[in-house]
Amino acid sequence: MTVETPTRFSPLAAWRDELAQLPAGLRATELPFLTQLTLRVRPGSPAAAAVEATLGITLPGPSGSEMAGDVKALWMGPDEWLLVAPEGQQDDLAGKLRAAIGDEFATVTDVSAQRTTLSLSGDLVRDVLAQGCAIDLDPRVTPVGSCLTTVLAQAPVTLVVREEAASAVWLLVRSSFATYLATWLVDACTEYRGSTA
Amino acid sequence: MQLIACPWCGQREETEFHYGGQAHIAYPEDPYALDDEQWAQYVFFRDNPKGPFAERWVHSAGCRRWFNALRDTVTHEFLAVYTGATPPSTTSTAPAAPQRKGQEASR
Amino acid sequence: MRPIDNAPDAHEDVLPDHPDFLWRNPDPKPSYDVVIVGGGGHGLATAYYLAKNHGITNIAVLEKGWLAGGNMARNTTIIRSNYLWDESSGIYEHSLKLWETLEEDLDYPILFSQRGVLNLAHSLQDVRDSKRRVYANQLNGIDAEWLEPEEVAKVCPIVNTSQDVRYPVHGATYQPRAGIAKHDYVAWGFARRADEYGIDLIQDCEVTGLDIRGGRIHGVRTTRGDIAAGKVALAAAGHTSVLASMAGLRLPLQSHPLQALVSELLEPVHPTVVMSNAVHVYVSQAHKGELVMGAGIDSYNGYGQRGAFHILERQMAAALELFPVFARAHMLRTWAGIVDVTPDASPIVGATPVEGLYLNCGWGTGGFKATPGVGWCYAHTIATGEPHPYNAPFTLSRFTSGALVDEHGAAGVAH
Amino acid sequence: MNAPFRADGHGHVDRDITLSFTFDGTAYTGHRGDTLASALLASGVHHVADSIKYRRPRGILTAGVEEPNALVQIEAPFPEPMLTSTTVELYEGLVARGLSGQGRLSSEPDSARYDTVHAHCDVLVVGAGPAGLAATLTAARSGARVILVDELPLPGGSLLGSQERLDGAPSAAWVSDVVAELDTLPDVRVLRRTTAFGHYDDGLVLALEKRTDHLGAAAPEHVSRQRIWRIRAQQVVFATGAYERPVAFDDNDRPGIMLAGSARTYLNRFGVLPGRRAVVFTTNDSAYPAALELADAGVRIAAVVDAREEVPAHWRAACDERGIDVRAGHVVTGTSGIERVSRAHVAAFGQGRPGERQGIDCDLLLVSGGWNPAVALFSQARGALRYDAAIGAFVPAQALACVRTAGAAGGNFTLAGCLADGADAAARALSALGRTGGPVALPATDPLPDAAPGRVLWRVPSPRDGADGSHQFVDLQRDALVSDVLRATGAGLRSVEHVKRYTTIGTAHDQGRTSGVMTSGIIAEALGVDVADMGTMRLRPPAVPVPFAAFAGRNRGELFDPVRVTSLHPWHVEHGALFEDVGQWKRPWYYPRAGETMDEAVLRECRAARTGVALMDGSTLGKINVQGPDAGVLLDRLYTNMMSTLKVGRVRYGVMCGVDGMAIDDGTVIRVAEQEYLLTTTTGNAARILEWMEEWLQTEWPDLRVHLTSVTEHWATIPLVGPRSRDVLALVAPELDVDNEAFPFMSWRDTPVAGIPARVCRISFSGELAYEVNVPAWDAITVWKALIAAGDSFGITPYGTETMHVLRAEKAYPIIGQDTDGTVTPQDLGMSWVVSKKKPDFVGKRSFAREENQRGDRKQLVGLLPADERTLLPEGAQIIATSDIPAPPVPMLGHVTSSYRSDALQRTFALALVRSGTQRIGETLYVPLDGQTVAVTVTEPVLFDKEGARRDG
Repeated sequence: MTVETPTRFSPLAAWRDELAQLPAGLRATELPFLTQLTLRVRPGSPAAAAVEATLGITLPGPSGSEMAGDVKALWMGPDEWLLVAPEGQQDDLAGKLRAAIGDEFATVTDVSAQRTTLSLSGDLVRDVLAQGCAIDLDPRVTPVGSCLTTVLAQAPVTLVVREEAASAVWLLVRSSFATYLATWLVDACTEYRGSTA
Repeated sequence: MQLIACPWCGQREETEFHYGGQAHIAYPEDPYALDDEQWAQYVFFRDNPKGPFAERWVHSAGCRRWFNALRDTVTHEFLAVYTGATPPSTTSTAPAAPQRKGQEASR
Repeated sequence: MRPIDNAPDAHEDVLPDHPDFLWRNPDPKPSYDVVIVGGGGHGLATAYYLAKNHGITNIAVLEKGWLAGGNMARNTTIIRSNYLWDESSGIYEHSLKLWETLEEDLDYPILFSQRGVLNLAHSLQDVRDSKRRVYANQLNGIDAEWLEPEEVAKVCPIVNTSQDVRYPVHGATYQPRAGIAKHDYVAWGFARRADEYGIDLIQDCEVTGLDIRGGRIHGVRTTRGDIAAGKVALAAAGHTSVLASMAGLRLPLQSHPLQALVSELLEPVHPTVVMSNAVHVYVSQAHKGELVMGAGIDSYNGYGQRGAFHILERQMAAALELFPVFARAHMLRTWAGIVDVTPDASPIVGATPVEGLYLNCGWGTGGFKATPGVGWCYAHTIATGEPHPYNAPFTLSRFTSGALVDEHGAAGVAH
Repeated sequence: MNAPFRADGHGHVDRDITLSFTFDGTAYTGHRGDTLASALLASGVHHVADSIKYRRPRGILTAGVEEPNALVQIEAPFPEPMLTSTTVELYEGLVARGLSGQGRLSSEPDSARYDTVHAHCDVLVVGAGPAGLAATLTAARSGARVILVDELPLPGGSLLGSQERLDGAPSAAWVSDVVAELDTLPDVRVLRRTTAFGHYDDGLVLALEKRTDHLGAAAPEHVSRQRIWRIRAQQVVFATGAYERPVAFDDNDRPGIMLAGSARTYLNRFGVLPGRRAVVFTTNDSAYPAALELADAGVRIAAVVDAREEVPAHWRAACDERGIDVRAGHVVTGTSGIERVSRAHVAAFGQGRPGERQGIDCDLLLVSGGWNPAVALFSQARGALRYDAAIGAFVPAQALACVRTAGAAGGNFTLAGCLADGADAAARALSALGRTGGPVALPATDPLPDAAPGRVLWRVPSPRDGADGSHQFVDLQRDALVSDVLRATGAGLRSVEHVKRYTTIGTAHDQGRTSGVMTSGIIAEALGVDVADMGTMRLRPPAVPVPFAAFAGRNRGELFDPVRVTSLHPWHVEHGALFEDVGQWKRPWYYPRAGETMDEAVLRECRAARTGVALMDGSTLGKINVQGPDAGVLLDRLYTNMMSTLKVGRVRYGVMCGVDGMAIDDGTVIRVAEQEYLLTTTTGNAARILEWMEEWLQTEWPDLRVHLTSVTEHWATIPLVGPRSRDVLALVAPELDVDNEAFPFMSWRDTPVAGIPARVCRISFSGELAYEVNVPAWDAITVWKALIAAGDSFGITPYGTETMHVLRAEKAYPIIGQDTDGTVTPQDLGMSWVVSKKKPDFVGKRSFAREENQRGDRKQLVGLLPADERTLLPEGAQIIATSDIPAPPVPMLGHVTSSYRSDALQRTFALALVRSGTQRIGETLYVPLDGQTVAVTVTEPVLFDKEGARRDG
């Protein structure tokens, strides 16, 4: 019998072409297979310090993110962060962190396949998001680096503002909602197509 | 639709939250020391005041944290949002929520 | 040009006139045998049946605002009895039987229209629960049927029974004898009759306290003075908790806003009543032609008689999934009532620990349809001091014993 | 047909663009910028429809949303019921008809798009009239984020309808300067054709933008037809203007009777003369400019009839100049006319009784009874109103912290006053935000003498003997008369809301804008009370009618509710699965082969699972990672059985109860490590159970050191079921020792499956030898295909939820929510074994001790075997004790919760909740169906492999 060589399928793989054909002003691409770990640790605790030392970053405060390095940290809650790293690092990273945490009370959970990441950029991003997201994306209210776990249309998402005035954002969406969100996004763009989609 | 000041995430729309009913209803120290009527009080009976009400909310679509609020059930106005065991004095109308950068209080 | 002294042509969009006289506006007397707190449908019906069935007429009905201005004026007037449990179907079917003769009894055109009610099923579990209710209803002597999607389309052709929609209609329970009535006409019919019996209907009279001494009620304090009473019966729906607390009673009740809305007058398109718990729609087309719709319940406690906007948005989206033809109908007015909800979505009707103080509350979304039935049974309870068999199961003590009557499935709106 | 009533040199319509439309079957033309009403009036059409009750001809009373009369049904390009012709912007090809009563819905689906957009601002200004523009400019110049919404296509509001000048020039110049400046400011958004209709909590204002209606059939399909703006404003200024109020007199409903200010609007905004010969009936100054401007435009003003004893000298002088007859202390008592007013009856109005009446011929009767501030939105915002006896109207009592009115909406009726008030309101809004706006230079207005007080007059007593207002209309839309109001008060009604319901006044689309306050006044007169004590009708949202479709927005069809799918979904679709909706999930229900019925397909899938090997997609199961030193303690408190004693590497089944002791969920718990568990929930309860656990953890036991993390969608779950499952697994998991001793029942192993790191659990929801393969979701398709390839020679068969249900039912494994209904305890399910006797407490335990839980005759889960083994009992069927059905109410013993055809048993069977079920085993009970009863034997719930021999293969 034959076993196929492993080939992964990301939640939005089937949408690659359609997402590539959005109107000018909106570019959307899936960043599949990123390493994603949920880190739960009390801020300011020895464990938190150990984690920060290991990652070489300061864990961001409420509604913030640390996007500079290879390992990015998204604030998810008062003692919760989502660590995002390039594909395939979940075991190494989790191992390093657990070692650093030692016997302290802090936990690391691999959730890499729980969400996929959609990168949006262009002048239309803010307008399109305004069709389904109640968050005020004015840069004076939601500056670059903001990380908001909220609702877009009817899908739970984590929204990371990458560039000024939300001209570039990350949308982290649960895998089972990805198709719905893509459908919604494409439909939201009808407005800007200049002709019947 | 109300804006609710999550103590952690700041003002968000009501639809991001789930309602938890009356706050400060502790699980009985020893349920078996209670007779059925006292137990029923814990299980089923809640205050239902017209006016300020200490209640619980959870920011389900956000940080998933439970918190308490003092809310006027007539005006729907949130008089206070807090995480402690007792509400601040009802005169305080400032949400305990840290506002995000640049965010202005809405009342 | 037609002289307007002539009778108008018969149009379904014109309602029958109200009578030339409805009720006196008496000042409160110092004392009554029975004081009913709450001049809504339940309070007025209770007063009427106390007089009619039990000969008790020295009664005051106290209303803090205007008669029937609370949930009676704010509900969607759906009348049915196809509830799941014996206890519920008992009192609701009793009520439905009374509805069937109420117009003659009250000699008032209450426009009771037995156009049938459909409860749609949108999932396999909906189907199981619905059929369970139908089989139980049939054995309880209630006219209930299960309809397959194509039969649903026959009863209500505008329902979208296509199977390739987000939540297809898998079928529906149908109660042909169910229907709607005109709520103001019902309330005023009871009020006029009560007034004819000499019962005092006292408006702008808010109860501010209960006079309880030695474990017994002696009267009420009101914004129009103290009133002595042999018995006091609460019929205040969403405000019951507030009143009960005056007696030191804590009840298993939470008050929530429940919204409803109407469209403009439309040519007849909707021949029946359609309810869908799964997608939170219930809609009928009233006598003048307006669509009357109920929305979902707001999750939080509220006395503001105001609901949230997102509830209406969701409501309209769901309505258009079921009734695509409604797309360009217009929402004319929305409003909210305050429904008092119990943990098992069933009412509490009966005595309280305070002698002479009676309780009728917790009807949630079921209050209007129960109006004559609960009025009848509550009057019996007040007059005899013993519960009527139909309200006997709905005690306060069931929450202690655990003998709940869980009607969440059939209550009409998932709470 | 040309337009005989167009006035040259007036109006803002574009006369270079002529639009053809059809009304009541007749073709007309109008211009871009017309409303349907103005185009009809330009063509001399006044009679728009007949009234709802008395079928009297009705015309056009107003020029805006307050119109009670001139309703139309749009027929083309797409049917829309009941619009006011005064707000329908004219477009090429419009087909409409006058509407009496009921509108018509199209039976065709509406293909137009609708959408919703969120917006945020510091200051929202509603209304682009003088007050609104002054407010917007003031707020905008401070650098604040400002949104201005206005219902008209052109800015200017009331300025469009008057000839008042600003800085000595036509006001249009100032308006366009302001708008030009606003357009240059990045933080200002101006929304035209946008009507605010709702004010909800915390500054949420809803507004409807009509984006393409004015384009008719030319509307581009890709642009939403209408859009709801959800505007979240820190501060709101309602510069919503005022509605003119008529006066009731006999036959006050004829076509050609119009509010004075509206006639002025038709002249100045649309360049339309509403008539040739007019009588003006007023109680206040505001009708004089209307009379004068119309006179100057060529309308013969036969008389100005002023109810006041004194007419201000300057107005009288201006009328004298034009030869207009002014009759002070007079009123209009009635009218004559057939299809349109032809004569006004005028009489002196001395002691509140009309004297001898005199007829004045006219084709237009203009009426002004004063002005009602437009306070609907302010009062929605819970702003209090007070009655102002001087103007006979309800005005805002005082501003709210975040909401204020400006201009006529606040009872300020002069142009200069509106401008100043608008600027002031904005300044107050800014200071409430801690901002300071520089003073804005306001334009100079024409010098006007102080307005003389108006006379508050609700109705003119009928001169007819014994008349009772039976010809005096209050609510024209509802055909409600003064006599109806008097009948209501005579019937004992004292509250405006009662009178409203008795007469139906104010219940139409216009919510009584022109009739509400008049009604309060007439009631107050009748009862001899003060209007202030009477109050007025509650104005409810939406302030203007809004199409259902606009609320629904884009949440239609496939976007109505999210469709959640697993990573294996494309494979299921490819292989012909039919799907079951479970919550928002799409789950494969069964996989019919060509020509197979559902029964055949399910029996085949069951057979494969019991005799060979089968697999399903179990990925929708909720999965929660529980980590921390106190993980075991938390689970012990939430599950009915003991979890802390579970060994690492092992799996245990568990049930959770609510505090009331009723089962709420079940699933398996595996111990991953000393301080880590992974539990599963039912598909529908995943979110609920996580929230439930967090609630206890966060609010009750915050001291416990535990973290909960949802991993539902991280893991794909593939149950591999059947006697040959071990063989298949062995092929794809070469490193795993699949031997029964090495890998026993209720244990788990981490091992590569098809080269993918996987977690394999040996658990069974079917009673068969079975495994559950868990891999990261994105690897699922690889593993799934590998399993199918490996199982090919064993006839491996994919199965859906229906087969899963049959298999588990044969083993009496309950489905929470199907075999339970929130009233069932674990003991009722025959699962006392899962309820710990050792643990001192767990959630729900105390409730087991309640009276109702102690009764011997609780309903318990049992099996049912129909006497005829081909009879399939309907799920939900009730169970009774007797073979004949007694008269209702029939005592019911319970109901069928699950019922299937079993391939393994070669017969039908069911599970049921039956009163005293366990004591009835062996008894024959009856299930009534269609008037007959079906005999059934009560059995132990487990019907297949009672001794559990098959699970080890």
